[in-house]
Amino acid sequence: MEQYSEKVMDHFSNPRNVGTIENPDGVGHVGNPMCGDVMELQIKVKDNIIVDAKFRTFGCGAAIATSSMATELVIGKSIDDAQKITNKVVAEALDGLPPVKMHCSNLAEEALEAAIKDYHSKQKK
Amino acid sequence: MEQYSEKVMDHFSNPRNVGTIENPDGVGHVGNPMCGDVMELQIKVKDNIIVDAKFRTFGCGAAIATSSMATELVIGKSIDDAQKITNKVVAEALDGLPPVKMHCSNLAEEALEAAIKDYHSKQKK
Amino acid sequence: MKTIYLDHAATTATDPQVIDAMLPYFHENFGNPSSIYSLSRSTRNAIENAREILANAIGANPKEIVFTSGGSESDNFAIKGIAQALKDKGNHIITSQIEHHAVLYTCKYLEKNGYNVTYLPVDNNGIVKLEKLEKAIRPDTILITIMHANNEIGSIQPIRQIGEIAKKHGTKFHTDAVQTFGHIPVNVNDLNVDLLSVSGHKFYGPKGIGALYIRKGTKLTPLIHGGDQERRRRASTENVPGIVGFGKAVELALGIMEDEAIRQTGMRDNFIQTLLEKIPDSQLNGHPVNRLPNNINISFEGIEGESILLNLDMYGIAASTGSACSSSSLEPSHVLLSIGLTHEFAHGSVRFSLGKHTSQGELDQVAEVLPGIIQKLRAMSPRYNK
Amino acid sequence: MKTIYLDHAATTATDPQVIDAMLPYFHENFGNPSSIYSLSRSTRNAIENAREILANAIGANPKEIVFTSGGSESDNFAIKGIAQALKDKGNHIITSQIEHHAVLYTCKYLEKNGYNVTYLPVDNNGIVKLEKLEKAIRPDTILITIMHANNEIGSIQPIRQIGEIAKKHGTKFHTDAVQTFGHIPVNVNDLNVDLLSVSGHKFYGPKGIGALYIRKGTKLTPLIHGGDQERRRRASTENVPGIVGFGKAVELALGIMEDEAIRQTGMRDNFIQTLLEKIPDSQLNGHPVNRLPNNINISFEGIEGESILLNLDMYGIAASTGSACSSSSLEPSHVLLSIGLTHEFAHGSVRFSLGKHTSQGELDQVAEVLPGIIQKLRAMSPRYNK
Ligand SMILES: Cc1ncc(COP(=O)(O)O)c(C=O)c1O
Ligand SMILES: Cc1ncc(COP(=O)(O)O)c(C=O)c1O
Repeated sequence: MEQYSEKVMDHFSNPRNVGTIENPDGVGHVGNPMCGDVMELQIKVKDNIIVDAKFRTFGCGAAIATSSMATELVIGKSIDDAQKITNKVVAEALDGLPPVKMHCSNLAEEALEAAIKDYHSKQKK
Repeated sequence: MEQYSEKVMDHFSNPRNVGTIENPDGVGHVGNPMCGDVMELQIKVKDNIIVDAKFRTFGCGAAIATSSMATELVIGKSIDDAQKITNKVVAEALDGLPPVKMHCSNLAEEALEAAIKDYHSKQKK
Repeated sequence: MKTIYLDHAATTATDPQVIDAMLPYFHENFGNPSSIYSLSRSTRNAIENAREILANAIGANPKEIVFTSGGSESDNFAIKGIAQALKDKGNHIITSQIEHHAVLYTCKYLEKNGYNVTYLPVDNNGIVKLEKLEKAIRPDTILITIMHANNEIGSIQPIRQIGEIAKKHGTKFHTDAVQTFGHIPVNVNDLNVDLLSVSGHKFYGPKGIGALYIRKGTKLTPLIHGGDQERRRRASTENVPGIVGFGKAVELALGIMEDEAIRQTGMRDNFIQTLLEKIPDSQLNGHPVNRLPNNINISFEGIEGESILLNLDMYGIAASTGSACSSSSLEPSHVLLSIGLTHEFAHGSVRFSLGKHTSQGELDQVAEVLPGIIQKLRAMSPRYNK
Repeated sequence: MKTIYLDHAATTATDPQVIDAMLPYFHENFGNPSSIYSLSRSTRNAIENAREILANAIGANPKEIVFTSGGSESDNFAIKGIAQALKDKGNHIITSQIEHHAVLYTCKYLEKNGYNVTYLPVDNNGIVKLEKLEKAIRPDTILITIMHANNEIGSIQPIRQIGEIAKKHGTKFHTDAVQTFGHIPVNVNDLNVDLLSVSGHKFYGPKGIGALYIRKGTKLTPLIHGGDQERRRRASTENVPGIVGFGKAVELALGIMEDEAIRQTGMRDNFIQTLLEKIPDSQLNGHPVNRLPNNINISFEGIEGESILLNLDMYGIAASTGSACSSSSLEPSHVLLSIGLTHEFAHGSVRFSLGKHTSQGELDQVAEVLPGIIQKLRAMSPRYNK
């Protein structure tokens, strides 16, 4: 396999924002243990701004690193801006991923999407 | 290819009885340039004893060595005894031949046979 | 930081004595073994000497040995070679679900080309069931290929008995002995095999060299056609240094095999016990007793193997998750699924494989750091909530 | 007695600089390149570095290079791989009568398995005729495989033009460049080839390592199935030292190629002229100008090649009759018969192939002793009566 970048290794070995949030405003739970990747993303939103985000991930180095990076990217962003964060954005923020691991960055995008969707649906109630 | 024995190399590099005999009593000419092996054996016979033998050979190391050895083996032998010299006898006298070269010893046996046959046919005249 | 290398099943460092044996055959004795001049005598003799060493080691005749470029080529050669040579006799092949990819994907390839393949299931310990095997044999079965020991979980198959069954039914029998040869006894007559694959770099020999044992009278179509080398069964200018190194490695391996098997088995069982005790929700994969002396394969609930490996690597510990060559694959190991593990558990497995330089101290260090790694990863896993 | 080695077309001694480059990859940097831990980074990088060196040398992309165990495997892989991958498109292959056995016997094997093969004749200089080639192409032609230069008589084929014809007809084109790469310029785009075989030991690299260039977009079925190595095109743990040595050898060969080609061509032509003048009833085989800089192939009427070689060997001179690997065969060279020699003349040929250490003084010594050897053998030949 190709090498992970230093940034990936940094986020893998010192993942940011691991854990859960009490009373989260949105939760995304995506992936599938069949494929070896499961990610749970919780967000706290205030005035349409994501003020906190926490994750838990079952997966490989790339899955954990993208999860960590995704939380860093969303914190402080408005919901609208957060929605613009694609898998490519996350991978680039990590200085790229080995080709066979690119699919892992989908996990973060999907989890984010799911968390925002959950947030919107909760707002409507 | 397997190695030639020392005896083969000795007979190859210092072949005995190379050449032709003036007025030979029997001549055997066998082989085929297609296969890369041609041998000519001439014998001189006195009182049913082969008193001289000379050869010329177009062929590989094994062909030349077996030719040389065959002449050594027949000189001094009676025609009857000479006829008992098979390809196996020649090969053994050379301490064996590599398997892929065993066919070369046939050449000597065939040439000897042909020379004796020629001798007999000349006697009948 | 000194590496603690626990991935000997993936590859081993070439022994310095092996390198020394090879060195004269690169530059001084470089003659093409097929050539006729005296310069080539030493290379020719060196090859035949190595062939004899291997033949003696496995109870074969030197003429029954063909050198190849490694275990994968040997496996491909054996299976495709029989398939092609016996295609008029039948087109059915029996193998197991837990073979190395060199066997499995060769069988899949043959399936696409008109052959039928039965992939025998294995029990929870990774052992082929003999009754199932015998039932699978058909009149058109031309080959049974079952590995001697599995590279991931270390389970050792009842090869001798499988060979007896094969013999009874007149079917050719191949075994992939890449993981066993040099580590536990391998004798082609005791094992009743017609074909047997080995690979040099698994027992401190060089990479890129292997061999296939082909029992006398076994018709086999070459995989590599061309020149007359290897009695016309494998063309190509011989890798003389590789072959010489292979021979030396066999010699060295046999010299220490018995002692090492005992030593490693002791360390192995001790290490397994320690880990299972220290780390909750973990389990041993593979047969508890009939397993390679150097193989430890453990699954940890709720976390994924690669992330364990990366963490171990930060401590200078080299291990693997299943077969090294599939580490770029996303699928969990087919071997672990075949012994009944869930996908999740299969994803969370780590293999430690010991070697002749592995010390108890190294294993103690691993046992020291591993629980913390598992705990850290479980803390960030949504699949582990205990 | 110092050997005068004039059989560089059979094999070359591994350059000491190549050995030095390889050495760290046996024991220190031994990690399996497929593994994930840091230990394997250096081996992985070393392989990719070698791949890049070769790619740059032939004008390819590194992704288009697959390392193999030698020229024979590359040829088998290319030809069987295309035959298998394109079997739904057609089953006709075009080659020449003077290919190396690695190509020829692979084609014969395919003929037994439902493929049709056209073996193009060559002219008296050993050159394929382009019109005949173009006429032989059929709608079901899936592959043309013509060697770059012949290993016995050194004739260089018009590969660029053949490639143009292949392109025009949408047919894949493979060339065996085992004898040319490292000796004369080889660029896959200039040559218009889709596949190209090379072998390390022909240019002072190690034995047992080669490569196949596979143009992007060329579908090719693997010859060795198994692990994910070489982008899934060639399974087996990589022969890391071999690959590193290959890369180093490419580097060294390119550095001296131009100068050596000029130097050897000069010595070659001079040597040919001397021998033909000194020895009556002798003739040069192969193209007088479009030939490998290092190849001299001469037939001597009335005598047989092996007996010449054995005599030369007594003087410490190493040469060959045609291809080294067929020296255990009884048939005269198929190449020499194809260029119109009689069986007898074909049996009486000797090949001298020069190398980077060959000196004019060595050739002078050969020119000194050879006439006597020829004379001695002719004196005992019943086929030479002049
Ligand atoms: C033209 C040609 N092709 C293929 C080969 C085979 O190469 P190898 O012996 O490395 O397999 C050789 C040399 O033996 C050769 O000269
Ligand atoms: C059981 C088994 N078979 C075959 C192979 C392939 O051997 P190689 O990598 O030498 O081709 C391996 C190791 O990779 C193996 O463990």
